[in-house]
Formats: sequence, C-alpha cells, structure tokens
Amino acid sequence: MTIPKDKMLEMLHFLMLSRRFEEALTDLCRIEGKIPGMMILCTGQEAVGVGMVAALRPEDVIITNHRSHAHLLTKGADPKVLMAEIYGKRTGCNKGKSGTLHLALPEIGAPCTSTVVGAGPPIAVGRAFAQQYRNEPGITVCFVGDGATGEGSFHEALNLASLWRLPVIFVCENNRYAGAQRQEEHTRIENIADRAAGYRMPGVVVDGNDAMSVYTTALDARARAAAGEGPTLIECKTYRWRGHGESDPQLYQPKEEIAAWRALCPVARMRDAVRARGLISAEDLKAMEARVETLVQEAIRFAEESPYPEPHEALEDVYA
Amino acid sequence: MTIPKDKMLEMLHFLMLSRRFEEALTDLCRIEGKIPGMMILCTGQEAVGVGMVAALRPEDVIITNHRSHAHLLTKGADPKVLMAEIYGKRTGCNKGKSGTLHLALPEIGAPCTSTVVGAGPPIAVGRAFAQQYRNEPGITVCFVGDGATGEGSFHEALNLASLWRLPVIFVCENNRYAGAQRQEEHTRIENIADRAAGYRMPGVVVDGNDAMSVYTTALDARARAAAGEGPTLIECKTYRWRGHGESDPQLYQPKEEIAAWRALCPVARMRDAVRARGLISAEDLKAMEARVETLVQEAIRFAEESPYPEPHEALEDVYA
Amino acid sequence: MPQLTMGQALNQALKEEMTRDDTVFLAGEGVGVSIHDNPMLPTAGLLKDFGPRRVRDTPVSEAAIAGLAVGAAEAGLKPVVEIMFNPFFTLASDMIVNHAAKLRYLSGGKSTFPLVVRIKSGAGFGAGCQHSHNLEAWAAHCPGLKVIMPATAADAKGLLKSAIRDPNPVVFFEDMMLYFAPGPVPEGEHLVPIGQADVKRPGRDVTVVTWSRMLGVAFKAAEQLAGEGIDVEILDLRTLVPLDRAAILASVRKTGRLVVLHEATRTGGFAGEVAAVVMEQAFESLKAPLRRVTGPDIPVPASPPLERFYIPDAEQLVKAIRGIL
Amino acid sequence: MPQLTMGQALNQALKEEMTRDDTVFLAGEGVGVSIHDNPMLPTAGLLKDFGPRRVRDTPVSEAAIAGLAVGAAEAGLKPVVEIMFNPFFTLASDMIVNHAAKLRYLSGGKSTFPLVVRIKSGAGFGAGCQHSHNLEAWAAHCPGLKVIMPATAADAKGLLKSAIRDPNPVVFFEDMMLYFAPGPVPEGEHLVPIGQADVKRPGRDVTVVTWSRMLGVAFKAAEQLAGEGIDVEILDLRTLVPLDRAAILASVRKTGRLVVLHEATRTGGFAGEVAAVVMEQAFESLKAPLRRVTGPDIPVPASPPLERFYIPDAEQLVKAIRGIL
Ligand SMILES: Cc1ncc(C[n+]2csc(CCOP(=O)(O)OP(=O)(O)O)c2C)c(N)n1
Ligand SMILES: Cc1ncc(C[n+]2csc(CCOP(=O)(O)OP(=O)(O)O)c2C)c(N)n1
Ligand SMILES: [Mg+2]
Ligand SMILES: [Mg+2]
Repeated sequence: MTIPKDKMLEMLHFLMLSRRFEEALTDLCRIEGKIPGMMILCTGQEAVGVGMVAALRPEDVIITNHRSHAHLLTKGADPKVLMAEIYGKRTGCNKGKSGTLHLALPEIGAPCTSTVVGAGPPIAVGRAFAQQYRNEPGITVCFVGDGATGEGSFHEALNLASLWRLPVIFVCENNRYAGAQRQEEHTRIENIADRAAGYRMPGVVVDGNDAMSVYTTALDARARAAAGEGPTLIECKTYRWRGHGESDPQLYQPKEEIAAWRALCPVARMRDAVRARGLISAEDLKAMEARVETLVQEAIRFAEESPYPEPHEALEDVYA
Repeated sequence: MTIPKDKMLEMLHFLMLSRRFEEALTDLCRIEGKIPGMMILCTGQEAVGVGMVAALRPEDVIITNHRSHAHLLTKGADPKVLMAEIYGKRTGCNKGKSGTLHLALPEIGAPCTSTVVGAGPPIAVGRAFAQQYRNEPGITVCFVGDGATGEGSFHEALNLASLWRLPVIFVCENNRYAGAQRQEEHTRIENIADRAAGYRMPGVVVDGNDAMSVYTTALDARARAAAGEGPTLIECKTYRWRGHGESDPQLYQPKEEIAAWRALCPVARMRDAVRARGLISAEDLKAMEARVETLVQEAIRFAEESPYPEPHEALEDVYA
Repeated sequence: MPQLTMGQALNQALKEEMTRDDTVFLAGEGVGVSIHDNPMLPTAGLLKDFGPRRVRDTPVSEAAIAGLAVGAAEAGLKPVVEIMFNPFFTLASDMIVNHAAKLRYLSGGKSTFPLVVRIKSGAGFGAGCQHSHNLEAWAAHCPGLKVIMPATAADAKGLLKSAIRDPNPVVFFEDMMLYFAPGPVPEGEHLVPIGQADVKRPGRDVTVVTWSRMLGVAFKAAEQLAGEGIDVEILDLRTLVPLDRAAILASVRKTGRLVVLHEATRTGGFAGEVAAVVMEQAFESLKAPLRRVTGPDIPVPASPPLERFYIPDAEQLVKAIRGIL
Repeated sequence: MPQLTMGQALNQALKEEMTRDDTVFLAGEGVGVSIHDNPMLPTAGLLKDFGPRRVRDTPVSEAAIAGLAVGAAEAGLKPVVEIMFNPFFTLASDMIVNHAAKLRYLSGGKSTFPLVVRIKSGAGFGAGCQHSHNLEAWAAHCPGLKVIMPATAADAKGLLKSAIRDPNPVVFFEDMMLYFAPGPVPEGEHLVPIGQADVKRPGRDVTVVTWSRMLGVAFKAAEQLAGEGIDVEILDLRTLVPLDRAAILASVRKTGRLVVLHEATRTGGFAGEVAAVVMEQAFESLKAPLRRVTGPDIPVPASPPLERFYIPDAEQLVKAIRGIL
C-alpha cells in the first residue's frame, strides 16, 4: 500500500515534534527544580505512537501509559498544555494535578493515561465497550509496554475484548525492557504477539521503528475493529534509547545495543523515506523543522510564564 | 504405557471413594442445618483429581480450589477429618475454621485450598519455588477450573513459573462451566491448553474422564518438572454433573448434555477397565466397594459424634 | 406500601433506572444467567427484561469488570457492575481505587466516572473468610469514592437509584442476609439522598451509630432496653462517604453517649472515624466513654458456632450500652 | 554509633538477615538489577552480595510476587518481597489479605506464613496519586497481618529484622523520602520488638501520636512550641498492628490531650483507631477534644505547590495543638 503524501508528511511532523519535545524535556529536567517528578521519555520509539495514531480518526480514542508523549502529540495534544502540565502549572491540561505521568486529554480522545502498569487494557475494554454499545464509528487503541503484558489485567482485558469482539487494538510497544529487566528476564516468549492466540485474537509483529509499517498495520487492525471483527494485538519491536526515566544511568543497557538501535532512528528513517520519495523539498523540510522548533519553544515559554496553581486548588475536582 | 495393577486398583479405590463421599454429602446437605455453607462437589470429574494425584509422590504438594474432594482424598486425606471439617466440627482438619471451602492439610502435602478463583496458581508458584530453592525432589500441582483461567493471577503465575522453570504442573479441570457461564461465554478459545504457548510452556489436552490418560499425562509432566525442565499446563476435558453448588438448580445446563456426560462416568470407566484387564475379581470388587462404604460411613459417624468448637475458639490461630 | 425484601427492592431500583436511562447497563459474573433461581436476588430476571446488550455476564475477571466500568463511565455510560463477594474487592481494587476514584482528579475535573460497583457483603452463610470480609472501611478511606451500605429495603432502593444517577463512582455494599429481609418499599420514583444518615429510632439516653445488617441488632437491643426504661437512639448512617457528620453530632449532643456498632472487624474499622469525628466536634457533650461493638479481630470462621461468635449480637450491644449508663 | 540513612539501615537489616538465614530471599521488580544506582536504597548491592538465587527480579506482576511469598512461606522459606509503590498494594491485596493473612487461620493453626511485604510509600517526589497513596490503614484493618511503619533509621533496621524473624505475615511500609534521612543506627544485632511504640520526646502538655515520616513534622512543631513553654510528648507508634495501646493510654493519661498526625488521607485513616482506643479507655483523662492532622481527603496531586499543600506540616500541627490548650 502506498501511504498518501499528506499522511507521510504528517507522520514526519509528529516524529520530529515528539523528538524535539522530549529532547527539550531531557534538558529541562537537568535544571534543578524546573520539572517535578519523574521524567519518562519515549525517545527512539516514537514511530510506534506516531504510526499508530496517524491511522486513527478523530472519533477514535487512545488509552496510554507512562510513556505517552508521542501518543498524545500525534493525537492532537497542544504542546503548550502538555508542557505546562509537565511543569505542574495551572494552565496544564489537568491544572497541575496529573503531571507528566497521567496526562489526560478527553477533548482529543485521550481520556486516560494510567501510570499503573497494565491498567490501560481493562479501561480500554470499557471505552471500546461504550463505542460498541452505542454503535459509534470510533474504536479504541491501548498502548502497553512489553513489561505490562506480565500483569494479570492485560490478560483479563484481552480475554474479555475478544469474547465480546470489542473494537479495540492493543499495541504492545516492546522496547525490550521493563524497568531494568530485559524481556528475557520477564518472560520466556520471544514475541509478545504470540499471546494473542490464547484469546483467539490476531497477533501481529511489526517493526516498531518504521512508522510506515506501524501505520499500515494499524489501518488493517482499525478496519477489523470498526467492522465488528474484534480486537487485534500488535507488537511493535523497538527500543528505549534513554533510561527508564531520566534519572536512570542505564547501567544494565549494553552500550553497543543502544548504539545499534540509535542507528535505526525512526525519525531519520521517515525523513529519508519522505526525501527519497521526493515528497518534500530540502527547503520545506527546513521549514517543517522550524515549525516544530517553534512549537516546542512556544510550549516552553507558555509553561514558564504560566502560574502555579494556588495550593487550595488541590481540593477541587475530587467529586463532580 | 501399561499402568501397574496396584496403581489401577488404587485409582479405582479413590474414584469410588470420592464418588461415595460426595454422594453422601449430596444427601447430607439436604438435611436442614446439618452441613453449613455451600456444598460444591466434583461428582463426574473425579478422574482428573484421582489420575493426577495418583501420579504424585508423598513429597509432592497440591494446591487445590473450591472443588477439592477428589484431590484431597487421593492425596491421602483421612475422610473422617475432612467430613468433620465439612460439618464444622472441632475434630475437622482445620478445627471448623475453614469448612468445606478451604480444607487445608499440610500434613499430606495439601497446604492450601483457596476458594478465591485463580488464587491457587501464584501460591503454587511460591510452593514450587521453595522446592527449587532447596533443591527438593518434590513438585507442586495446582488445580484450577476453566473459569479460573480468566483471572489475571493465572496469567501472572504461568508467566513466572515458566520464566523460572519451576517444578509445577497447572491442571485445568475444564468442566465446561464457570458458575452459570458456559466456556464459550467466558472465553473464545476452545482449548485452554493453547494458552500455554503464550508462556513457552507445553500445553496438553487430555480426556478428563479417563483417569488412566490423566495419570500417564501427569507422569510425563511430573518427570519434566522434576528434571528441571519447567512447568506444564494440562487441560482435562470433563463435565460437572451437578450444579455449581448443591443449591444450583442447573437450569442453564441442557438435560441432554448432562445425560451424555453421565454416560461417560469416570468411575464406571475405570471399573470396566480394571475388570476387562482381569485385575480384580467380582468378589474383590465387592469388597472394595464395601471398604469404601465403610470409610464413608465411619467418616459420617465421626463427624456426627464430634463436638462443635467452643465459640471462643474462634479467637485462636490468627497469629502464630 | 408494598412489602419487598431488600433483594427485590434492589431489583426494582435496577429495573427502574434501566428503563429510565438506556446508558445504564449491568455487568458481572452471573448477573444474567445465574446459578441461583431466586427472585429475591437483585439481578433476577433482568436479562430476560433487558436482553444481553444491557445485562452482561462476564468471565471470572474482577479487574476487567471494574476496568470495564471505568472505561465505559468515562465514555458517558452508567455501568453498574457487581463484585460477587466482598473479599474479591481486592481484585478489583486497583481499578476502583487508583482509577475510578482518581481519574477525575487527574483529569483536572474534565472527566466524570458515574459508575456503581455493587459488592455483596456480610457473614452469616457459613462460607468462611474468603467469602465474608466486610471492607467498607477500605472504600471509605479513598477520596473520590462515595460509599453506601444500606440497612433497609426502602433505603436500598432509594440509595441505589441515587447512586446510579450520581456523577461519581459509588461503591455500594449489599448485605446478602438482608436480601431476604422484607420491609415497606415506596413504588416508583423513590430517591434517598446520598450522604444523609437516618434516625431510625429516636431516643434520649444513648446514641447507637450503625449501618447495614447491624441495624436489626440495634433494634433488638433497643427494644430490650426500652423495657428497662433506657431509651436508645439509633442512627443509621446509610452512607459512609460523604459522612453525615451533622446527624452524628446532633444525636450525640442530645444523648451524650455513643456506641458504634458494625459487623466488620474492630481494628481500623469505620467506627474509628465516627469516634474521631465525635471526639473532635462534640467532646464537651460526651458524658461517658465510647463503646465499639464490632466483629472481633479474626477472619470470619466457617463453623456455625464460630461464625455466630464472630457476628456482633444484641446481647453484646446491650452490655456495652449498660456499661456506659 | 554509625550514622546511616534509613535506606542504608534497611539494606543492613536485609544483609544481616540474609547472612544469618539461608531461607531468607528477596523478590520484586528491580530488587536485583535496578534502574537506580543509589547506595541509599534498601536493596542496593544485594544481588552482587547474595547472587540470583537469593535476590530475584520478577516480571511486573504484583499478584504473582505476593503469591510467591505466600507459597514459599508456607513451605518454610522467609520471603521478603517488595511492592514498588504503595498504590500497587491493591494489585497484591488479594494475596496479602485473603491469603497471607487468612491461610494460617484457615489451616486451624497448622501452617505459618512468615513473610514480609515491603511497600515503598509516601508523597513528596512529585509523581502524583498513582505513586503516592498511603494505605497503611487498609493493612491495619486486616486480622492476621502485622503492620509496621518506621520513622527512624534505627527503628527501620531493628523492626525489619524482627519482621523477617516473625512467624506471621508482616506488611512493612517504608517512606521513600526517609530513605535519604540519616540517623544513628546500632551495628549488628539490633532488634526492635514489633508492637512497641516509642516515646520519641517526653512531654507534659499534649500527646502527639504519629508514625513514619510525620515524626519529623512532630519534632519541628514540638521545638517551636517548646519556645513558648508548651511541652509536647511525641509517641511514635512504629507498629500499627499489634497496636501498643498501653503506651498510647499512658501518654494520654499523663497529658490529657491528644493530636494524631499522619500523612494518609483523613477519612478512615488510622487516626480514627487511635481516637477510638483513647475514647474507650482513657476518656476520663481527656481534658480537650481530639485533633487530627492528616492529609486532606484528596488524591495526592503532582504539582509542587499542590503536593506541598497535601502533606501535613508543622504549622498545621502547631495550630492544632494550640487549639486544644
Ligand atoms: C502496577 C505497577 N507496577 C510497577 C510499576 C513501576 N513501573 C513503572 S514503568 C515499569 C516498567 C514497565 O515496563 P514496560 O511495560 O515494558 O513499559 P516501558 O517502561 O518499557 O515503556 C514499572 C515496573 C508501575 N508503575 N505500576
Ligand atoms: C475471585 C473469585 N471470583 C468469583 C468467585 C465465585 N465463584 C466461585 S467458583 C466460580 C466459578 C469458577 O469456575 P471454574 O474455575 O471453571 O471452576 P468450577 O467451579 O467449574 O470447578 C465463581 C465465579 C470466587 N470464588 N472467586
Ligand atoms: Mg518496555
Ligand atoms: Mg469450570
């Protein structure tokens, strides 16, 4: 399948945006007191979120996890409100209550980011159930890590989703590590996608550093889901360039392994593909880069200039 | 493989004992106030427990569930202390604290009967871990129903057991129902054993009404476990003749289905096999039946004549 | 007024709300096809009435059941899910406590989670501690949840209807022994507001604060003591969160004496919260020490005499009351 | 006496007990190979010292981790397992509450479950409510469990060693902010008995009952008030179950005034238990109403000013104490 030019450029944009957004975060969180809490980045794995979400429609919903930036940006999150939330500012998408770990943007179909590993799938089942119940055209996509597939909730959710043929796609972003545990230290199977058979669900393995492959695979799964044929488990093989979080010195990740995967950069790969197909001029590419840079800088400025919430605002929003 | 005569007779004995023990319970729990709580029977599925446990050694451990009578009797439980516990008497194996649902007999290697569906597997993992840790010759067997395989704990336990190559056998006693839900109403897969592949574990399907097949399959799995080759998932296809519990009017179980499975009676099947192979005379069979009857009647008498615990004994045994 | 058991009253509430609002659906293990054939049970007959779209039997997967509710509620449906026995709240607790209760807050108030988790509770049927373990105090210690535990058939109906209409996650504990206890139940639109305690028996001498099945024990003790001229006020909390502090304080200010009665085990039970509220805000009115009458700090045992020993009874309550008069 | 942080003290306790007893093993997510390279953390270096037989990294599977402990403990091993953050207690709670706590009882006293579940707790690191949610009150409301929550490095060491040697399941809450707080720690065989509270500061005028990280807040307030001639007694519970009622009562009988201070949210928090015990048994000694200083009834927010607002501080405590003098 040939991916239309617009889609290719859209994906390139979001790959670059995610990358730059996170590079900025890497720098910012080195500055004492600037960014509270943990800083968990998807640098190197952006093609999974970008390719997946690029295949979705506005009515589709994503349920994401602690490594959410590429997912959310591609779904249409305003970098400003994301950045402000990450800063803990009142103008953040959640008024400073969630921070970077639970960014929630129901307005763009990203209502739930849970940092409880494995919690996404049951919630995604509920979200997809609502779509089926009301006969809505949308579907739900749930992102989990490789480690998350060890949680019982993953299993319960896949079983139920398959049983009820819910319009949901489970995307396993296999970056080879769950915390400091390598995949072979948390499970004996090689392909997480093989678990799908245990639920009579299709399981697909895809190159998670190739946004185009992810995109076309996602389109197929989306079509199945929307047609009432039920869920799909897509495993995207990728790699976490950085530590689990920014405070992780990565002592357990072999240097050569990191280097090998850096050579497979998903952003460069897309850029090269776009260039090779002549979809963008060198000039336009520059302009795109500049646009991305502006977005990131504006986001930072917005976050910097925004006020913190007043302490007593902590008491709001518990009950409706 | 030819099963030795002694083993055949042993299995026949336990099949008959389990059946008669439970037939007595069926009658007893019709008498108002005699047996407290729920009455959950394995009538019709005895070959699973009997065949499986007959393949074990004294040092092996079983972790069972709410449908435990055949498992425990075959492992060597004294029918008297079981019956007394079911009655809620002080002389019961757990002083009346557990009742029929949580019969615990660590002295025969049956330390834990959990009635929380799916709770057995993680505990079995721990028990098997201890065997591996101390380099003991024993292995652990964990019984679960088909419905239990829908619980997240089942998944977590199988993953961990396989990862650490623990000496454990997971036995799925697939009686086609989880409560009132038929198998196809709780999962889309046909063979629960197929889930084993999701953990890189062998999965085997066996005729659960044939104690001999269960026995030989169990021997193989036991050998693997004991040799350090890791866990096996064995699915035994069988059927629950009675309701989920004795108060269940079985409205959702088609009458023809029950009749068809009754025709496959595991006790009769073994009796016929033993007779056909000339392993027992008609007279000796009669004597065996009489022995079983005596055991059951003695158990009932013991339970009837035993005192209830004193109320304040409820306060004992919380802390060590 | 018609007499219904609490199970029938709950059934009526479900039926009425499902009829009123197509977004209400039920899910749980056996909420449709059941191993019971008993019209007294809350979900009896609903599959027949509303069909399999609205009444969903599930696999034995408590985390998925609760997660289903969380996700569907965010989407604007009104899930009413069932946890078969209170101890299995544990298995659903991540979804309820870390998600249903917190996701609204984490969204900065953008999302709501209008779901109800019905939890079958209570001891008394001989099944032991893996089926009987009252954990309402756990739910009450979790901001973001509302917690209801009714004692009468009418309150059960009125509160369940309110719970289903509430925009917040509600944990609704139902005592299974009460399913078979009859009482007058108003027909049709009967709503009991969440967060209002109810003086079930006005009295002068001592306040008994209680909820759920223990209300019957309180009445029994009160009747006995009435014969001796002791006038017991019984306050049925009905809702633990939000707690009707005003009602508790008003009663204690009147009587000057407080006994808290609950079936759950003592240490860390919700009686402590009631005690603390009174000690903070009605200290000067107190004429005597607090008494708690609760289950002892043991798992619920199976054998009948042991289980009876576990469950608080009128005799204990009478003794406790006498001790502070 | 050597100065160690609480993290180092816990590390020493683990090391000593593992050296002493081959049946002690550790399991959990990252207890061996970790994303942290910080010698202040309790499990730092233990994989190197004891090897992969004794120090077991696990998949992200809290139920399996806790189940592993239950099964291994029954077999006579002494598992020390870790739950990475307190909110994930939910995921392990069926194994801990329905099994570790109950199986001994269900066996009629035949089996023991000598296991320790270490749970990393507390707010203050900006990660929000899915990482910070103190649930010690849940564990305390579960007969069969012992519940420990130390405040100092020395107590942490002495109590963890006692917990590992205890034949019962122990839930051991560790405040992560305290991992980096230093204090004098006795070398070698230092055992603190489970179930003994500790008067950390004797005083005359008011009793502050507290535990874990809030001890520091109590000291700060006490120092400030000392300047005004107000003499605060600080009682560090250390163990919630079994609760040292005698120590609480002795202190309140002396001072006549009680403030309970904890970081967990207010409603249903363990302060209620302390209040109830005092109101039951030291009623006549009380000269003033109870005050509770606790986290408010909200999830822990992420943003720094909001999180600071959540965590109780000395100012609030001072105000509460002044209010009852
Ligand atoms: C239930 C739960 N357990 C543990 C953690 C701590 N934790 C956060 S991320 C993580 C590793 C998850 O690995 P994976 O699912 O592969 O996602 P990745 O971080 O690699 O994207 C762990 C253990 C958590 N957040 N939730
Ligand atoms: C966690 C949990 N959920 C629900 C129940 C109620 N329950 C008891 S047995 C059962 C069905 C289990 O089905 P299966 O595993 O197939 O075992 P079977 O009863 O058929 O032997 C259910 C739902 C329970 N005991 N534990
Ligand atoms: Mg990963
Ligand atoms: Mg079954």
